[in-house]
Amino acid sequence: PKTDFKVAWSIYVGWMPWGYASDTGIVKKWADKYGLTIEVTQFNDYVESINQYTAGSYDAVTLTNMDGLSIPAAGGVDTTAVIVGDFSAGNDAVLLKGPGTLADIKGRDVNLVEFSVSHYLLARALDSVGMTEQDVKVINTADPDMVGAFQTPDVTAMVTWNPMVAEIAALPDATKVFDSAQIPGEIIDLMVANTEVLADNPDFGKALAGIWYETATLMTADTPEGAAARAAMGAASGTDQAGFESQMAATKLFDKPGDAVAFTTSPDLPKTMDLVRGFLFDKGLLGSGAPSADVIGIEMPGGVVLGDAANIKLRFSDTYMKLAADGAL
Amino acid sequence: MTALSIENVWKEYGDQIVLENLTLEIAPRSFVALVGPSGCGKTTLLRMLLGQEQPTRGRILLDGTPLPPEPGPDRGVVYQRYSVFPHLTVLGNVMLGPELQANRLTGRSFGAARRALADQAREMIAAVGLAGAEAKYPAQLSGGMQQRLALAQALMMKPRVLLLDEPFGALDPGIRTEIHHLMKRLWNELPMTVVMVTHDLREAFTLGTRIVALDRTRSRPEELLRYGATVTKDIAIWPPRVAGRATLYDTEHPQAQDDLTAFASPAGTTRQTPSLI
Amino acid sequence: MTALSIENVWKEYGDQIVLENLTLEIAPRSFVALVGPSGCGKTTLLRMLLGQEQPTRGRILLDGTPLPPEPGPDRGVVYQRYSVFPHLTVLGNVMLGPELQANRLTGRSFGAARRALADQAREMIAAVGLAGAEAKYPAQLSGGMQQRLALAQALMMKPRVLLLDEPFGALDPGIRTEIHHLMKRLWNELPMTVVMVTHDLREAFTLGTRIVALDRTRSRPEELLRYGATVTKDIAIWPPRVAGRATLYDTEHPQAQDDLTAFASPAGTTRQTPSLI
Amino acid sequence: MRLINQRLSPGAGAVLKTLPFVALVLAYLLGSALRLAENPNDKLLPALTTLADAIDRMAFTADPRSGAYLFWTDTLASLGRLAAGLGLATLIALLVGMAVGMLPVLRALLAPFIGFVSMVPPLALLPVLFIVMGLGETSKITLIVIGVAPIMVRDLAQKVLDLPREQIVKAETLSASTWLIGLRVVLPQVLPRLLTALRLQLGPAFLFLIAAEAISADSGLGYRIFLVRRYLSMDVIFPYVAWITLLAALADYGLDRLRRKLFPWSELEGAR
Amino acid sequence: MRLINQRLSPGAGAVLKTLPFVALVLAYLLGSALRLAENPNDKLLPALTTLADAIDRMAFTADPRSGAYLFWTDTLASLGRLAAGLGLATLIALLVGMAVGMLPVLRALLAPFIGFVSMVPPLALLPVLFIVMGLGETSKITLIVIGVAPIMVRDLAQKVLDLPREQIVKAETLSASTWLIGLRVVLPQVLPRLLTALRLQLGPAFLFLIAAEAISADSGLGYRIFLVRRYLSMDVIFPYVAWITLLAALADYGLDRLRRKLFPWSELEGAR
Ligand SMILES: Nc1ncnc2c1ncn2[C@@H]1O[C@H](COP(=O)(O)OP(=O)(O)OP(=O)(O)O)[C@@H](O)[C@H]1O
Ligand SMILES: Nc1ncnc2c1ncn2[C@@H]1O[C@H](COP(=O)(O)OP(=O)(O)OP(=O)(O)O)[C@@H](O)[C@H]1O
Ligand SMILES: [Mg+2]
Ligand SMILES: [Mg+2]
Repeated sequence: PKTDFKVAWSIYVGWMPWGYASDTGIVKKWADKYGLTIEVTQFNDYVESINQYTAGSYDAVTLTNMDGLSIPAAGGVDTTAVIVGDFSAGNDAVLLKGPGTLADIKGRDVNLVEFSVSHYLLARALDSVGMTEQDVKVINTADPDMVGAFQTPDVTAMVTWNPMVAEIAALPDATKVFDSAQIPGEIIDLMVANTEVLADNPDFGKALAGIWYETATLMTADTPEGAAARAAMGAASGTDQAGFESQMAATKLFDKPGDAVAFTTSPDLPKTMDLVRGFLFDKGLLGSGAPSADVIGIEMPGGVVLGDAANIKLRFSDTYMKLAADGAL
Repeated sequence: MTALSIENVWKEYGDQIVLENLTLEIAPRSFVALVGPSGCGKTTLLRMLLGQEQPTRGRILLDGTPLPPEPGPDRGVVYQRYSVFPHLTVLGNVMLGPELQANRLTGRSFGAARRALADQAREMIAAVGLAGAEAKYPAQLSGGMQQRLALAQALMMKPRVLLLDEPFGALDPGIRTEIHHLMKRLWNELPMTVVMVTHDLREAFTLGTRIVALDRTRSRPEELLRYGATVTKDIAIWPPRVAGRATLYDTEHPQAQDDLTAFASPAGTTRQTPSLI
Repeated sequence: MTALSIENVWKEYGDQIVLENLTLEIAPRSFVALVGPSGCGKTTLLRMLLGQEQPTRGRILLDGTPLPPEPGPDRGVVYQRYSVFPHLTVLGNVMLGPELQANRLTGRSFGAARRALADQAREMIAAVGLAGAEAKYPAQLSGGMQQRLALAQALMMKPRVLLLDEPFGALDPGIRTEIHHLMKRLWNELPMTVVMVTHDLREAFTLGTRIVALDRTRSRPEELLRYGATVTKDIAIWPPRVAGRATLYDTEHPQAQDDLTAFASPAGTTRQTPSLI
Repeated sequence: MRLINQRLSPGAGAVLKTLPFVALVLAYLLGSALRLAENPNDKLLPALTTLADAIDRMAFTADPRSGAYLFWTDTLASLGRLAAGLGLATLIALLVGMAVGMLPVLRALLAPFIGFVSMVPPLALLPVLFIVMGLGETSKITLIVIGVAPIMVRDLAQKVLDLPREQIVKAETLSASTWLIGLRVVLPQVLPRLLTALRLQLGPAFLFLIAAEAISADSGLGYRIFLVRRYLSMDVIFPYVAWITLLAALADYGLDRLRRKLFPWSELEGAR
Repeated sequence: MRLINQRLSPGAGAVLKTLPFVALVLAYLLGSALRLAENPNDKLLPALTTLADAIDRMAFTADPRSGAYLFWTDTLASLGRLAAGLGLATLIALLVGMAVGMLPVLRALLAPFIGFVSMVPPLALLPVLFIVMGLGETSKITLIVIGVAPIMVRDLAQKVLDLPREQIVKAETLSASTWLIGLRVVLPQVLPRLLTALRLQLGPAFLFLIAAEAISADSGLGYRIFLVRRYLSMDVIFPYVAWITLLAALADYGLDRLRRKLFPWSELEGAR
């Protein structure tokens, strides 16, 4: 069978462990253990990493629950979430220029990466104050330029994620009016793999889980090694240890497999995914001809299925996290 | 009436001395043919007469007044190439000078002024034998026609001095003979002094009233840089040719002559056998 | 010994008939001077002799065999311009032909073969009077030197036919005279037939053994397209000039002649007064 | 006969010409069929019908959200930016290029600086550009101008310098002032080159346009491509890319025709 | 005296030349001081000391994580890609350009297609490219090649076509075959132009390099710029941009010197 696997990851606080694990030999250690080779590739451009995965160039990729549904799943690639790594608890935020509250966003231009989790966050934020997207105007803006963009006069409202949120919040006239801590557990960062590949090679899933939990444990440890790991990840993401730790603070990282299993099997997950697919359907991102949000089936552990059970393309699996929790890797 | 005095002129480019202590008096209405080996400084001298270059030492006077330091409408020029503007038609080229002179802002004439000028230009075009080609662009003309055009363009300004730098060097012999006749006629008819550089002795003798040869007096390689050229021969044509008066040898309707005969009998003979080149 | 037969040749470009029913027998060792007005098809005829163009009708024979349909080493050519390779030195240009002929893969000779060839090339360079300029690039030579180089380059191939398209048209008269003498000597010494296009009748009479004039027989504008040029005059030089033998008028050491005298006395006279151009 | 001497009949030429295009289309169809056989939802190389659907949806069906025909809105937005950017760059190239080419003082002052500026990678300076210019149309147009103007200026200045010195002197003997030389001798002769320089910069200009629209916009060809790239909608991207290529080719052809029409003398042999 | 006739002393020329650069630096310092006075943490126009710190950190301090000197690692990575991409493009331009320029059959077959391909905006095709080529160095190098090769091929083919037909015929009368004409007549004469074409494509090549590195890389000048752009670390971006500019200018100058040195005849008046 297949023994060579390719994993793509992109620069984001919750995914930095993958790069660190690759640099420090943790990946090789786990791959060797199962007799595999795993090539880990870093992407600067998140969307490109998902596209590559969707097109079949990669066996696994890091992405959010929402993008997992709208890109590979909607593109017909049956995808399984192997690891639920973290969820955003403040990493994504709505920011206004000058003082004010969320309600003041009405009528403004909002700069964000269209169709990204920022867009979703905005929709949830507006919902929370009884507005809809009709009340604002969305302007697509590339994520690396958010910090610069916020300082231009014509930008008055913005939705983005870390590290840009931290940079912008530090500017004198920025106000954070809503963040993902207010919708906990809805923006989830995953390591997903091609379902077929995974079914044929369960060892690949095990190796991924092994890598993740070893690295996550290391980086959350309050030890010199842990500090060194955080410093290294900070440097790799273009900041330093302190900057990286502040990003971690806005992230609920599942360093213990048991927590992740609990999260994945909780009844909140189907609710979240229902909200997400509703949003995507509204935006026409589940396929241009999609008659309803039900066209794509989403499977949760325990046989819970949202949408068309005959067309399941996105699966949340607790198999590998459970193995990790049981120390069976 | 436009005498040129070149007084003790030196020209150096950096270390290289090109012209050395050149003195020359050019009488009004002369037609001076300037000959000399390649690189001896003929073009440089012409450039100084034009005002495009300044002498390193010495001075040049036009009717007793020092030359202005840049080219102007009192001195016309025709080069071997690049003398006409490729983006203007024949008529446009000939009208350009007066148009520029009359309209310092737009450089264009309009209405009646333009029509009057166009008539004048057409006359000049006819005078140089280009009638019928008014609407053509230079690139559509043969080399000989282009040089006629350049002459017409320069003559529209009624320059006091006309400077010619090998104007007919690139032309075929037959065409050259024709244009020599034209040149002679124009010089006879218009009140100007002409200085013409040429490599062609025959041409010099056909057209000039006086032939001035430039050359280096020392020519050992190690001396080339340190010694410039100066006047080595200065020959007046005999019998003297005088502007406006026909000489013994200048026929009235030269176009009728056979080319070969024209070749065989140079129109002017000299008092002194030349062995310049 | 290299006779050329042009038999009932027509050449058309699309609708335009350029040459019309041209027939011409060229004897071995002739020096044919081809004259005629601009655009009458002289270059076109030369191109067909070269094999660069094919006749529309009729055929051209070289010693009784039809010409190959593309240029080859048996027919050399010198154009007015672009005849030498700007990226090769004088020596490199002259060696090129034999080098290509001997090395079909690399196009370069090495070692002893190269040295032998270089010696041969140096002799040829000296023969055309370019000794000392071996290491120069064409752009560093004067026009006359470039044409000598082109001749040397062509002659290295020992062509049976040498085709010249206004080779000396762009040269100054003095330089032209010199190169005429060279040409004459080469033609005398080497076993080749020469066809030369020229605009200059004097040149034609100086060099040719025979002068062929092409022209259109009808020249009303509406006829221009439908009727091509053909041979209108065909003059043998008298007294006959024969390759390898000096004639009455051809001096042996022509370089010593004075330029002006050379101009004044055409080297060949004709039985018939020409009024071709 | 030597290969270099071969001549083709017009018919054979026309056939040869189309071969690579046909091959490209066939390769696409084959690749698409293969991938779709494996995964019917594959998005990388959509089937022709999918492409047609996408074109129909983008160009001939009003967007339900805004009521606009997105394809045409995008095209208009992009062409507007492109026209503004290239127009401005052309104007700058003409004024600065002519001034630098003609006037020794300005040349000494600006030529090295412009050479330096033309080497700066504009994409890397985007953040500064955005903050100085704002996120609106200005910054997109400015990016195009910054990206193409320095090269056009150098090109034009060189063209002015290439004019034979004899022409300038001749104009002076015809009593022209510096201004009149510029107006009647230099300007008309550099205009054809300006159009050619513009043609050469069409490709880079489209590149900068796409880059700028990818960064911040709410319409435009580049915006749409980068937006739908988020879900790998190659069925939209391919038609857009083809359309951009066609627009660029048309502009290229049109500018060349325009030059020939406006400046017939520039076509004549030896006029340059 | 007319402005156009003014002549400058070498001293005045040197002073004028540096003025715009001095002005640029002064403007930067002023802008920086103003912004920092308002907000001492402003990152857009960092003070000189901050820039110096950043340079020291990137170029002269080993990265604690990898022990590498990031600035030099980035430079090496980028230059390697650039060299590979440009080298490949040059080779393609030489082979295809010469073949298309010389052989009528190939010209009929490929010239229109290459013209079409050179109009395709490569950035828009990035996703396909990455999927076909994978993400390693190959795709980055390929982007550079796709971006610059078609234009270089056209340029070279045109240069071949511009060779006087007389030269080709002359070579044939010297017994050259098509192959030998290519080897000894065409090749040496297009090589100088190849170097010039390469120089003209330095700017675009850097552009494509930066764009490719922005998508996937773990080192490189463009990678770094895009990485720190999220933090608006202009203290790193400015030195990197200056460095890229300098590298491009040096390459430009070096290639020109190389051409003069290798092909002295191409410098002689009238040799082109
Ligand atoms: N701008 C210049 N800078 C330096 N040297 C120059 C300059 N112009 C001319 N020279 C030198 O001055 C000398 C004379 O040149 P000039 O062009 O006047 O010769 P010429 O007699 O016109 O030659 P030709 O008959 O070939 O036209 C030459 O050695 C030339 O190299
Ligand atoms: N490749 C071609 N296609 C179409 N017409 C051509 C071609 N080559 C030459 N002609 C035409 O054939 C005619 C003869 O041209 P050719 O060059 O042979 O004249 P020529 O006698 O050499 O003139 P010149 O003395 O000016 O060199 C001209 O009318 C020209 O336009
Ligand atoms: Mg001169
Ligand atoms: Mg001809």
